[in-house]
Amino acid sequence: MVMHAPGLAPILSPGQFVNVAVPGDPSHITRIPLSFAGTDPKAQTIEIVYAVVGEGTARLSRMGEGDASTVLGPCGKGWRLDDVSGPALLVAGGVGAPPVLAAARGLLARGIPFDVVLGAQTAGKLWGVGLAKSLGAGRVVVTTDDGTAGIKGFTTVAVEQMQGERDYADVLTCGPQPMMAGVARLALADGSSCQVSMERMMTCGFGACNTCNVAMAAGGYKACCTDGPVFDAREVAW
Amino acid sequence: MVMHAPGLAPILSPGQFVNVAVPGDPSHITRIPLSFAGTDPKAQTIEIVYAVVGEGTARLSRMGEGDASTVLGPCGKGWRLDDVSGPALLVAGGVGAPPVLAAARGLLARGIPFDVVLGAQTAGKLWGVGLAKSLGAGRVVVTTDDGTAGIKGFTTVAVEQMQGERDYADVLTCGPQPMMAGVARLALADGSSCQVSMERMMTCGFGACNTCNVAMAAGGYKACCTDGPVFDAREVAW
Amino acid sequence: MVSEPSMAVDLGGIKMRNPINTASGTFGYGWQFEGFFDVSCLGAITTKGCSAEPWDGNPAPRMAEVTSGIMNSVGLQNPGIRAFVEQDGEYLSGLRERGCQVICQVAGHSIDEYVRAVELYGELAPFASGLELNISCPNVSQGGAAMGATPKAAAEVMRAVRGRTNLPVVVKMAPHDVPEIARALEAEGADALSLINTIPAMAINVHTRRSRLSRPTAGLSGPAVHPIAVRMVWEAHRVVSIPICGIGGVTSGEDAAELILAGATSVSVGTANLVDPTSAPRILGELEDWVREQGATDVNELIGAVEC
Amino acid sequence: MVSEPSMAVDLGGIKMRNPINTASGTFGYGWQFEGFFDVSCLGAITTKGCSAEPWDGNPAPRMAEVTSGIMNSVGLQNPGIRAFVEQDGEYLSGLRERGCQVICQVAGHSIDEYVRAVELYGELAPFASGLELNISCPNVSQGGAAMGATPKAAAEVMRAVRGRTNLPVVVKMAPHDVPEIARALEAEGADALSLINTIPAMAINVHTRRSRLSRPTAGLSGPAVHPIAVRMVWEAHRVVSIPICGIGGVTSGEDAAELILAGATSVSVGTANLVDPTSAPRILGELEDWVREQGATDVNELIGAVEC
Ligand SMILES: Cc1cc2nc3c(=O)[nH]c(=O)nc-3n(C[C@H](O)[C@H](O)[C@H](O)COP(=O)(O)OP(=O)(O)OC[C@H]3O[C@@H](n4cnc5c(N)ncnc54)[C@H](O)[C@@H]3O)c2cc1C
Ligand SMILES: Cc1cc2nc3c(=O)[nH]c(=O)nc-3n(C[C@H](O)[C@H](O)[C@H](O)COP(=O)(O)OP(=O)(O)OC[C@H]3O[C@@H](n4cnc5c(N)ncnc54)[C@H](O)[C@@H]3O)c2cc1C
Ligand SMILES: Cc1cc2nc3c(=O)[nH]c(=O)nc-3n(C[C@H](O)[C@H](O)[C@H](O)COP(=O)(O)O)c2cc1C
Ligand SMILES: Cc1cc2nc3c(=O)[nH]c(=O)nc-3n(C[C@H](O)[C@H](O)[C@H](O)COP(=O)(O)O)c2cc1C
Ligand code: FES
Ligand code: FES
Repeated sequence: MVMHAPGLAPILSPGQFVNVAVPGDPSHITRIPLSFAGTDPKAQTIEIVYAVVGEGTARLSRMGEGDASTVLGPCGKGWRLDDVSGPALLVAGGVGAPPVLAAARGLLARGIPFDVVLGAQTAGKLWGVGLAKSLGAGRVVVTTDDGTAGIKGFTTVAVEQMQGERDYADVLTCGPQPMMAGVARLALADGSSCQVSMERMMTCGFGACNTCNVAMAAGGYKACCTDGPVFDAREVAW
Repeated sequence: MVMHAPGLAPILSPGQFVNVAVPGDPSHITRIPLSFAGTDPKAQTIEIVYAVVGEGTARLSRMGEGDASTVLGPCGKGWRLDDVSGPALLVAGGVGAPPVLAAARGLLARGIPFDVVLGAQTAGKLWGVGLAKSLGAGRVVVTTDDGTAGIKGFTTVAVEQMQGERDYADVLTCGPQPMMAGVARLALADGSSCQVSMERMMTCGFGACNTCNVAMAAGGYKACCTDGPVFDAREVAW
Repeated sequence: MVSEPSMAVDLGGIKMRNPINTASGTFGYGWQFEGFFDVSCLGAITTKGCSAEPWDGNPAPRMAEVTSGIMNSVGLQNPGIRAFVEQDGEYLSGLRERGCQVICQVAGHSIDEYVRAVELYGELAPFASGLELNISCPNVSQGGAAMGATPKAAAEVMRAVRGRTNLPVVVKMAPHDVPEIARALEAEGADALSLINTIPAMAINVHTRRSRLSRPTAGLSGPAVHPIAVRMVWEAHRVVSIPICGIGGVTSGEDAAELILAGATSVSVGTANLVDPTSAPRILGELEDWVREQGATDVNELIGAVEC
Repeated sequence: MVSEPSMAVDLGGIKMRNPINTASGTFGYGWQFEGFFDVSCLGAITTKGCSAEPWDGNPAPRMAEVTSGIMNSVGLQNPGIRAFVEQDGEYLSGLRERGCQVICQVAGHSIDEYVRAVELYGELAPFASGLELNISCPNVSQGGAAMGATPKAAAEVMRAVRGRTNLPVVVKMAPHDVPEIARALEAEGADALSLINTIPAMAINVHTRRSRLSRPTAGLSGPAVHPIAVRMVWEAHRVVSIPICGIGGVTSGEDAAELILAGATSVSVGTANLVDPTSAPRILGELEDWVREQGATDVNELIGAVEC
């Protein structure tokens, strides 16, 4: 989905997100937090890739060209790409792909080499393989839970293999929490830095409600929407 | 508004109504009861005339050609036209015009002579003058509260005048309750029979919930949706 | 292929072929829905509350729409049990023969009236599979509080009627103090509980500064109350061992499933019947699909099966 | 031309330039909204509940969406009053100078904790125009019942803090037993009441059979609760003479007007802030339009002005 969002597109940085009101059903009052895969500051557009998982995303999928809504953003703190020295390993599961590929764009701009792992349940749900290649990824490795494309198994299988073949200074990952926990464990064990982009149920998206809490390793919680969504993997209580 | 309702159009009789679900806002769950001005059994369509008074009718007004919904009907008991000997006086206020003109159609078919009074707040809200004439009304008299068309004042002013000029065996009326109360008083004083089509907040429209009660002169209540909407004016506790 | 799951449940002695029931006051006396679907496919229907003598109910308007719900103040208008049985007895006897249970609701203003009504049903209504004691209508009393507003008052009504009938007695509860009142009713021999009745609420026309209904307050029902109903069924289920009929804002099989997981043995469809008269059979179908999806062979496995 | 109506109200000694306040927990500590509008246009803001010591709150997930509302189980996560004042004191002092009142919410698990919190605010928070005592959070206690669940318990908390502060004390009430608890609080010297807090509710994921939140029950808020809130404000207004801050599902000026007609002196915007951060000033504008439309010269003429 491409969204025209004047003013917003130029200031979004990779890993940030937007909070989108989807019209059509006033009995659903909350917005939908969505990452973006890329922005086009000239056309003032934002490219969003999403999976239909419930009522809100289903409504989103029924929106057509020209339909308007409101969007809050930029939300959150994105990838800390200035801390990435490379080579970097980017690992995405499912709808974690858009923010991971937004990071790839940023690394490309900085001239930092990177490889990409893209995982999905099944081949039909894969997204971004071509884009990852075109953004200059050294390798693009695919995994599917059911083996319909690439390696059969979770992304962690691919990560372990690739760690054997190349030394990654940094790992950036976004996907289901159990996957990220696994990737983070492998990354930290390998001595890499690790940034994770967390997902939480969110109400406001701008730090006013405390409903998007991420448990910290040091105790207590931080807000996914303003302190994150990107955290240092060592901060998080997995 | 013209609604395509196969099966329903041929069996609706004048004074009955339909209960229409208006899509687009699931936070509004009830249907909207609407009378009809006429049906076209061949085209299987129903002609509805309505005023935008709240959220539901506003949504209805935004529906376009080809939009679909569900409708319950036929609801209620219509005019008892077989009890009308004529000449009849038909008195409509505001959106009471459609069912009154549906009655006119029925009288035309039966060859019973009738006159029509059409009242509205203001000229712009008048509806059905041409139709009433084309349905063979002897006289069509218009009243507006603000005098922008026809007689300035309520329909009762016109009714009193007309009663002086012609003997009406029957009066049929639909409109705001205070207006109908006035018309009924005049009709009964004049020795006419009087049928009134009542409006109530309705939930089901088919006799299951008891929310559409009309107080009876003899005590107790009847259901507007199944015992009515047309009642004998003498039955009703005004 | 999995075999069809068993859907039969036992609501305190009322043996239902499936868990779907209808909420009193939202299903007329049953026959109003025969034109829309075969009512006998339901596990039970609960008829509109009737009292020993006829009641007029409240003046119009009795309904106002609010966000994701409606408010009503019907006030238990009913023709009295005698007229009810005369008008609808034949239909209801037939319905019972067709395999659908008939639960007759008992209304009253005083203990005496409840007792008389229960006795009249016993005398005149052989088609009744059970009685539902409505001690929670928010729209009838003078002061605003229903007959069963406290554990003590609720227990008194139950105690008074218990000896007067051998039929299963379900008690319809108000949406407050659920654990305390549930315990009191179980102790007095209630066979089952049904909850929730509508939630007292208020809607004001801000232009005229008057209530949008003929009384200052009225009962809220519909999707808006569903999460509150689920909580209350869960609260009741934790403290009593008699079965519960879950009621409140059910418009889909998933809504019904939530109530069952929270502890309901049966589930009544209410306001949804009025908005779409084919709701109940649709919800039944969706509920069956869910039971199958859960891999259960019997819906009873799922009652109260929420993991907390 | 009519002159502008006066919108100023007095909430138990808290002099607000207009009736619009924000509901605790839905407005952060205020500055989060400065990017969206000039917060000082509001009559007051109420800050997130803080306790003497920091609290972690509940695990994730803390929010689930339900029909026309949300459920939350934040559990009063807060950094403690000391850290709160350090972080936000300067902003809030400035806000107060800009003419917007600052109501600081007091959280506690025990009477002792409430007393300590009230004293800490007195010591550290000169910017506070008043305190709001939250005795009704459904998400903190072990057993499920809040500190102020009965008239007796509510009165005890109020009595304990009354001597410890000269600031106006507003007490935030739970959505049950409103008349009894309201009377008890007035008797113990509460300067104002605010109601309602969220309504305990339950949402179950029927596929996993687990609560959709990290706790079995959580608090319902949003448009779904509005008609219940209006009723409760009306109930409270009939039995006490201290002012009331009406809260619950306010998303439009008409919603606010309903609460005022039912008896509220001020109105807090809650969940609506989270969904559309510019809700509060929009609602204020719509409310002013309504006051004008009603031909009132002072919004105070409309408080409790519903005709029943
Ligand atoms: C910072 C952030 C960025 C995101 N970026 C994307 C993206 O780029 N593309 C994309 O497809 N999705 C993304 N998501 C997830 C997306 O917000 C949810 O899928 C969406 O809100 C679901 O709404 P729904 O109404 O369709 O589903 P619902 O009916 O609300 O829920 C369906 C299921 O999804 C779960 N769910 C819903 N929302 C969330 C959430 N926020 N976190 C975790 N689980 C949830 C529910 O628990 C439920 O099991 C992101 C979430 C966050 C927090
Ligand atoms: C048998 C019957 C036939 C009708 N025929 C027509 C018709 O042919 N054309 C037409 O324009 N209207 C007709 N109406 C009225 C129409 O149903 C209402 O105007 C409509 O339901 C308003 O819905 P809403 O959501 O737009 O307004 P809401 O926002 O629900 O209400 C706006 C205002 O209208 C009042 N109102 C709403 N519904 C009713 C009702 N059923 N009875 C009385 N007052 C009501 C409300 O109290 C409120 O003041 C008929 C009503 C009945 C009962
Ligand atoms: C129009 C209407 C009439 C009702 N009449 C009764 C009644 O007579 N007796 C009763 O116990 N409950 C009555 N109720 C309450 C319902 O039985 C049910 O408890 C409540 O509406 C909640 O369920 P729902 O949200 O599915 O409607 C009535 C509800 C409505 C909407
Ligand atoms: C996310 C969230 C957090 C809340 N936190 C608090 C709180 O800390 N203290 C409190 O008294 N109420 C809290 N509430 C309740 C609100 O202040 C308000 O009473 C309730 O939400 C009803 O109003 P609404 O429907 O406008 O949201 C919270 C509500 C929400 C939605
Ligand atoms: S979503 Fe409101 S604080 Fe993060
Ligand atoms: S609207 Fe339900 S009985 Fe008339």
